[in-house]
Amino acid sequence: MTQVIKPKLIDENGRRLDGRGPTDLRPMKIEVSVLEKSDGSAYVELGKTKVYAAVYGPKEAHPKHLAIPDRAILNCRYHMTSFSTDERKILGMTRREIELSKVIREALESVVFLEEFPRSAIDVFIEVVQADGGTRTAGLTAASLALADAGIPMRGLIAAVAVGKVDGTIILDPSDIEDKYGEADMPIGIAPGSNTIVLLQLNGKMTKDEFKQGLELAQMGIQKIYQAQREALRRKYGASVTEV
Amino acid sequence: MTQVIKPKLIDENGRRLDGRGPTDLRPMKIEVSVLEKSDGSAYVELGKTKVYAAVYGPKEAHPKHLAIPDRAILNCRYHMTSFSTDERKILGMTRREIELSKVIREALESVVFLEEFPRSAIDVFIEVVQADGGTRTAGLTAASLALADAGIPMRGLIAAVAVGKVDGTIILDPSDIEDKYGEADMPIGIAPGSNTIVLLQLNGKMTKDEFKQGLELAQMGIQKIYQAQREALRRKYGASVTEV
Amino acid sequence: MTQVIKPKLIDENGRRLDGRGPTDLRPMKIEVSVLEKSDGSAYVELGKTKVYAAVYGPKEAHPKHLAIPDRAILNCRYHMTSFSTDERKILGMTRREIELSKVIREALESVVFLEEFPRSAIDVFIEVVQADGGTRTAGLTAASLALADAGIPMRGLIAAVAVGKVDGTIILDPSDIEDKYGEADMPIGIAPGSNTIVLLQLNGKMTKDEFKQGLELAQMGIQKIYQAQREALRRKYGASVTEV
Amino acid sequence: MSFLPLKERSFTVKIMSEKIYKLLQQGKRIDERTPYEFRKITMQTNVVEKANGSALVSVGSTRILTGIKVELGTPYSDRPNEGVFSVNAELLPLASKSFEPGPPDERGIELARVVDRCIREGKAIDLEKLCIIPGKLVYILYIDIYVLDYDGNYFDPSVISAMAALATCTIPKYSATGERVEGEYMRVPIRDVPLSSTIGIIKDKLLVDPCLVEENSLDTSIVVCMDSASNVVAIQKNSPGHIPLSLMESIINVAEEQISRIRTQFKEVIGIEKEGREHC
Amino acid sequence: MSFLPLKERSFTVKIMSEKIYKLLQQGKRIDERTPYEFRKITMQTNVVEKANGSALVSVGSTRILTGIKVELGTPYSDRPNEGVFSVNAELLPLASKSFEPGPPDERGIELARVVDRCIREGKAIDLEKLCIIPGKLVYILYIDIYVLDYDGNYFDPSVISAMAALATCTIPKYSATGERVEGEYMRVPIRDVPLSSTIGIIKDKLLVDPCLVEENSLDTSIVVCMDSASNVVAIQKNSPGHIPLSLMESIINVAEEQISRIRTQFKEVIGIEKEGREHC
Amino acid sequence: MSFLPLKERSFTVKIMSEKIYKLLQQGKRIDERTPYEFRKITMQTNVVEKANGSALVSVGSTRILTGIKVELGTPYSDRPNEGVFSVNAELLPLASKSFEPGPPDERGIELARVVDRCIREGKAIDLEKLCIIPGKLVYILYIDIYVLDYDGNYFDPSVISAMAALATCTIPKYSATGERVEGEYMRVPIRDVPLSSTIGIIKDKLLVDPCLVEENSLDTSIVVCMDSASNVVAIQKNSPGHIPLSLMESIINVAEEQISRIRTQFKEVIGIEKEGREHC
Repeated sequence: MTQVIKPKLIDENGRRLDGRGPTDLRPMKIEVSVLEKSDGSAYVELGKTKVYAAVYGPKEAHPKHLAIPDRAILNCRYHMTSFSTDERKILGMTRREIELSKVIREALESVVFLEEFPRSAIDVFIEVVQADGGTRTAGLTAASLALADAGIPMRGLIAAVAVGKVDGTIILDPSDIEDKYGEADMPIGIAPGSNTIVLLQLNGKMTKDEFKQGLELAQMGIQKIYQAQREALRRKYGASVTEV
Repeated sequence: MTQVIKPKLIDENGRRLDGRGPTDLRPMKIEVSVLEKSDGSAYVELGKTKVYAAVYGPKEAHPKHLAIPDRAILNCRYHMTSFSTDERKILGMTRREIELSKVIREALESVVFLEEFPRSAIDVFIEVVQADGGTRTAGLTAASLALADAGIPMRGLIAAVAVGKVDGTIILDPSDIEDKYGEADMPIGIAPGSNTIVLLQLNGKMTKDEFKQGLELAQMGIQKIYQAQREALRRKYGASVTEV
Repeated sequence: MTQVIKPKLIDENGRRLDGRGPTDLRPMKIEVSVLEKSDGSAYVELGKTKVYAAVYGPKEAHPKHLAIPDRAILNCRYHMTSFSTDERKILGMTRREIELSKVIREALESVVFLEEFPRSAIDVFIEVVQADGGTRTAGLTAASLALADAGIPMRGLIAAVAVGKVDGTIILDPSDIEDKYGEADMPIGIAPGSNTIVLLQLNGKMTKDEFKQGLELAQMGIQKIYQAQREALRRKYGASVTEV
Repeated sequence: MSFLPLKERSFTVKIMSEKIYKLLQQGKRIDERTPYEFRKITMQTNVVEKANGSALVSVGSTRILTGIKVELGTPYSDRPNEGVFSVNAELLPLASKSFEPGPPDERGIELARVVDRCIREGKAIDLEKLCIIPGKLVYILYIDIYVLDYDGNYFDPSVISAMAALATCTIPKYSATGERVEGEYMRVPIRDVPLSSTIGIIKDKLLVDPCLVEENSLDTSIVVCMDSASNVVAIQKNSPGHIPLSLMESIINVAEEQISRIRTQFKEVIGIEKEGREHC
Repeated sequence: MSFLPLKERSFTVKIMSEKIYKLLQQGKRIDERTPYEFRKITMQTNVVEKANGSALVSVGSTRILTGIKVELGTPYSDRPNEGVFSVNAELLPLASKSFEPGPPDERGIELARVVDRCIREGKAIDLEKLCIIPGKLVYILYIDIYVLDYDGNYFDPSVISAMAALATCTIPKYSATGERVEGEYMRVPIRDVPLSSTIGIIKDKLLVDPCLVEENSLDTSIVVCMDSASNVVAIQKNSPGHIPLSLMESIINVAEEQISRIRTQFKEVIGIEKEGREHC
Repeated sequence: MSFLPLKERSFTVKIMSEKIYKLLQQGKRIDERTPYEFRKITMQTNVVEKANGSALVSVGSTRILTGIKVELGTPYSDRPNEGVFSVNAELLPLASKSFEPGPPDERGIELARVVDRCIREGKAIDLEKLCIIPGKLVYILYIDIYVLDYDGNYFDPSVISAMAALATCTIPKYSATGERVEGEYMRVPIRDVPLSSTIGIIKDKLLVDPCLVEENSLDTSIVVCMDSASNVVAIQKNSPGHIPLSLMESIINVAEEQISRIRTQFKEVIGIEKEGREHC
């Protein structure tokens, strides 16, 4: 039973614990069509954060009384494996997973043309294999790719990333330890095509100026992720996807 | 870990801990139409016991396979807030709340003209905000008013109260402490219009004579509650409700 | 906290703890039509193992979206009373009970003419009143009789028994203590009419030869149980059932 | 949320109700009984050897199995000198097409809680004798009731089977220092045998021990529990409908008479030892 | 699995959305308010005597009851010197036909977690003062929020009622050795009063405190929580739809202004004692 | 309640079954394999750094991820000198349209329990070496299996991945007095590598490692687990249907041959250290 000492998160040279500068993303790996049996799927790795997403549908809503006459329902489950975190996660859905499933689903609803599939259902499943910060944003990034991979019509992709505040500095893409000991964590999902926010949460303390600065830094990171998403689609589908 | 000592519940002057005589009700406050969004609602306060009831319906039964061809189903939930009791109540429905939901629902079914609404559902929700004895009877009293407030046709109101036996005396409207340390608690719901019992439970030991005496005392208390119910309806709806 | 010492399960005369030889069944009692309200029922006792089975159906599948157009669904619940085991069993279904419900259901599906009852459901309920080894096989034996008692058309009865390996010897019909301290337990369900296996599990270590030997011993035991099943039906229904 | 059970008071039910009422007016029942006559009651004890106590009780075709498992544990903090018991009831789906698999629904919970109150308020068990070390170690009795076959009236046979299982329950003996007295056992200290009688009501007529067809056609029904001194120890109006206030006195008297008869049979069959049992 | 709520963006909703937008262009609302005007807020405290703290807060017809129960327990192992609090929220089925009985769904969970973050990140409570014996014994505050009547915007009144219940919460005093100081009570040590403002968005227009009809017709909405120094301490975009990046600065400014007004009323009505409260 | 899965043995399934049978008669399969030929097996270990052990195993397109978390706890009272392990399996809804979100259904529970029996009865782990202080402190291994992509036969790759994760699992070292030996780690003491082979049956023909199309068209199937000495350590007939008694000997022999081949690959890829591993 000892009070945990907060480590120094940014050194005298402005380097973070893993060597990154404040505005650096972690190494990224993005792939689509990684799971054979789903209608669409994607894998996103950001440092040690590893996330799968799979999409099933559009299909008949089931049970039928859940169907909506003039559009599809979109279901979303954000889930973590029991061994994805430092402490073993309990089996079953935690309150945190239920909340994140909601905000991710609402972000996806913002871009999917649900009205094209009345009385249907589209299921999105996100599985966090390893959690080292930024799992909801990696999950949202992967889910939007999985929807594209499933051929579901969308206004555009969503790219997402978190920004944080650690040791007084606004940083891009905080890792788990930066999130834990930092002053703020702000996950942001953006539809780059329309320059609009589709997911936004903040947990921590920021001045209004820091908030503004964080929002700008996120946009920068999101542009890079968006490029990587498009490249992943291009690797799979060729040049035809540039307009997504 | 100490054995709790039973307090003296009736003093040498025949007064109870809160100053009441054996046949006194606690101060009562009854109001209807207290919640805006429900179809009907009521609030009942009996001393520190505070209870809301709300009614939704008649409406389509959902899911449909629960519908009954020749009448409405009546659903009822008696629920307590976590802070309504001395010890914090666990979240979710306890076995006690499930049992009381059943007996209250059955009492209400006795007076509602369910056959007028085939294939429909009527939902009754009772929320105990503070529990100081007599919550099921206050809840039933409130629920019958909420049904009337929702304009649902009934054979008549239900008024309910508990009687108890403490220190050998039959008393009206026991408080929590009288229930806890007393010898018996008997909640009774009566449809005053037809002079019939619609709810009856007994928990404790009474001779046959005491039981008879208790039943008579309950009827006296119920007449007073019934008058207060009618006044509450009159305050809201004017003289037209006298025939309820 | 003491390490439990394994008792000697077979003595120098080849006798088991309860006096049986390795290839002996325990005393058996089999009855049909033992529960009045079900469509078919049976009771099987094998030593201290006591099991009821009841069948409801064929009836409309409920809820309807579970119905299958071209055959009946068969539901099965294997359940134990809380006091059936040495340690009190928790209320509700354990993982073990869920698994056994599945393998028993699959065995029954193998012999019931499900396609004769499209869109219907047949419910099989097995209740273990006392568990002293061999409850799943006794339950399957009883369930197949309850189906016959309910007049549900089948390719034939199922008779089931376990074999075990204790102190290096292959034995028939292990009791609880033989199962607990033995080297292997192998429950087997056979449709004697077609000489096929419909249930087979093994838990423990056997050489290939021992496995073969166990399978043969099981067949011998199953013939006896099958005769007892036919007699039970004959006692109830007379000679007409010999062709089951 | 308490849902209305899917019992439809359809046209046929009303006809049956009318028929039962007419028979009652002539002092008859649909199954040849008189209004105040129970179906045949049988009681078997020690039917499950792995339980500390058990009883299989039938009232007509309704059959109830109760088993008791005894464990050691700590007492409630406000009752440091008393053992603990807990009652659970399951309406097994084997017993009726109206019982669903799954955790107890409101009917199972009601049954368990009424039996619990009957035992508790009827002072059936001398709980202080189930205390080993005050505040630290007591016996915990898990009384689990299973409805095996259901042809109406599961309350009365459940109370009987719970009491029969208790009266024949054997528990390992522990010394006042909390050590097992090897090889010694004791009985559950029974102080009284509270019992119940379920009364059905159609209009102004009463009947006891309704069978399933009757149960579905009653106006309403009520369970009355009494101890051996004919004190009322628990009551539960257990179905929708009205009871005219004018009938209550008859209801109590009819219940008293029935319970007294059942108690006589209970004494004969279960053969309670006198020691430590004051009333029965 | 997070299911889409059954809110159908039907034709009529689109017409209402258009209507609200046109009114906003004229600086008006459907209920006579201006875009940046809350409905009437009322705050009552100590409404449930059996709770250590309680508050009933209404914003228009939306009514929230929060109660706090205080228990003793052990601290988290990585925070041995701090008391613990936990927030739960239930959208009672009394409050709206869109709320179902049962355990909290995703909306209730979201509400509880956003209020929790607002209190936690807004440093509302001096948790170290809720430690009795480091590593061993601390106060645990159960903050339970019930939505009693729901006419839109349950976030802002929930935050107010949680803070009002906290600010008036009374807890039994314990000495540093863990013994009850008989008869003495203390207040929950409040450090700040973080508050929230929910902003609705239609196209390029904002409105605050949406009523239910507005809530169902918005493009999207966002909850902004700030402490008394106007730091942003929690944000939750809480419904589907897009927020143009260009609107974010206005959103923060509008929220700041609203929260400042609510704080003024909070100070007047709740009357927080100054001692140990630095910002409010 | 065990519900029949909604697999309809429709007309098209019967046609496919006939087709597969005809191919088997010619020694062929629908995916170009021979009857006794597994799909390509790949094994990757240490894929999740936050787990103590992990393995991603694919058999064709079927992909299984197993992770192991090690905690400290108390042993079972009847096994005071042994560490503890527990197996859980989830059929993730990502993996197949036939898998639902929610707690494991009967298929997930069956998978977990069969893998558990295979490890336990195959004496895969030297549990006594996972005891730190007898009766007091032992290692607890949570072996959690996730089906990521499901193209038939989840049993065999699950067993492989559980064994691969175990064989590469690293656990913090504790002294016999229960203190952490700072910076030191040990391997899970593997005694044997039990493996499984799932055999499909159509009429009188067998096939191994059914893909999904085959699985849906089989008469029935059976999982056979063997240790390195070719003892049968677990069997599970895992679907409805009949196995002619006359086929059982072939089934065991085919399983033995398959398992032996998988074991060879397991040794090559996972590279088990010899120390403390007697059979593999």
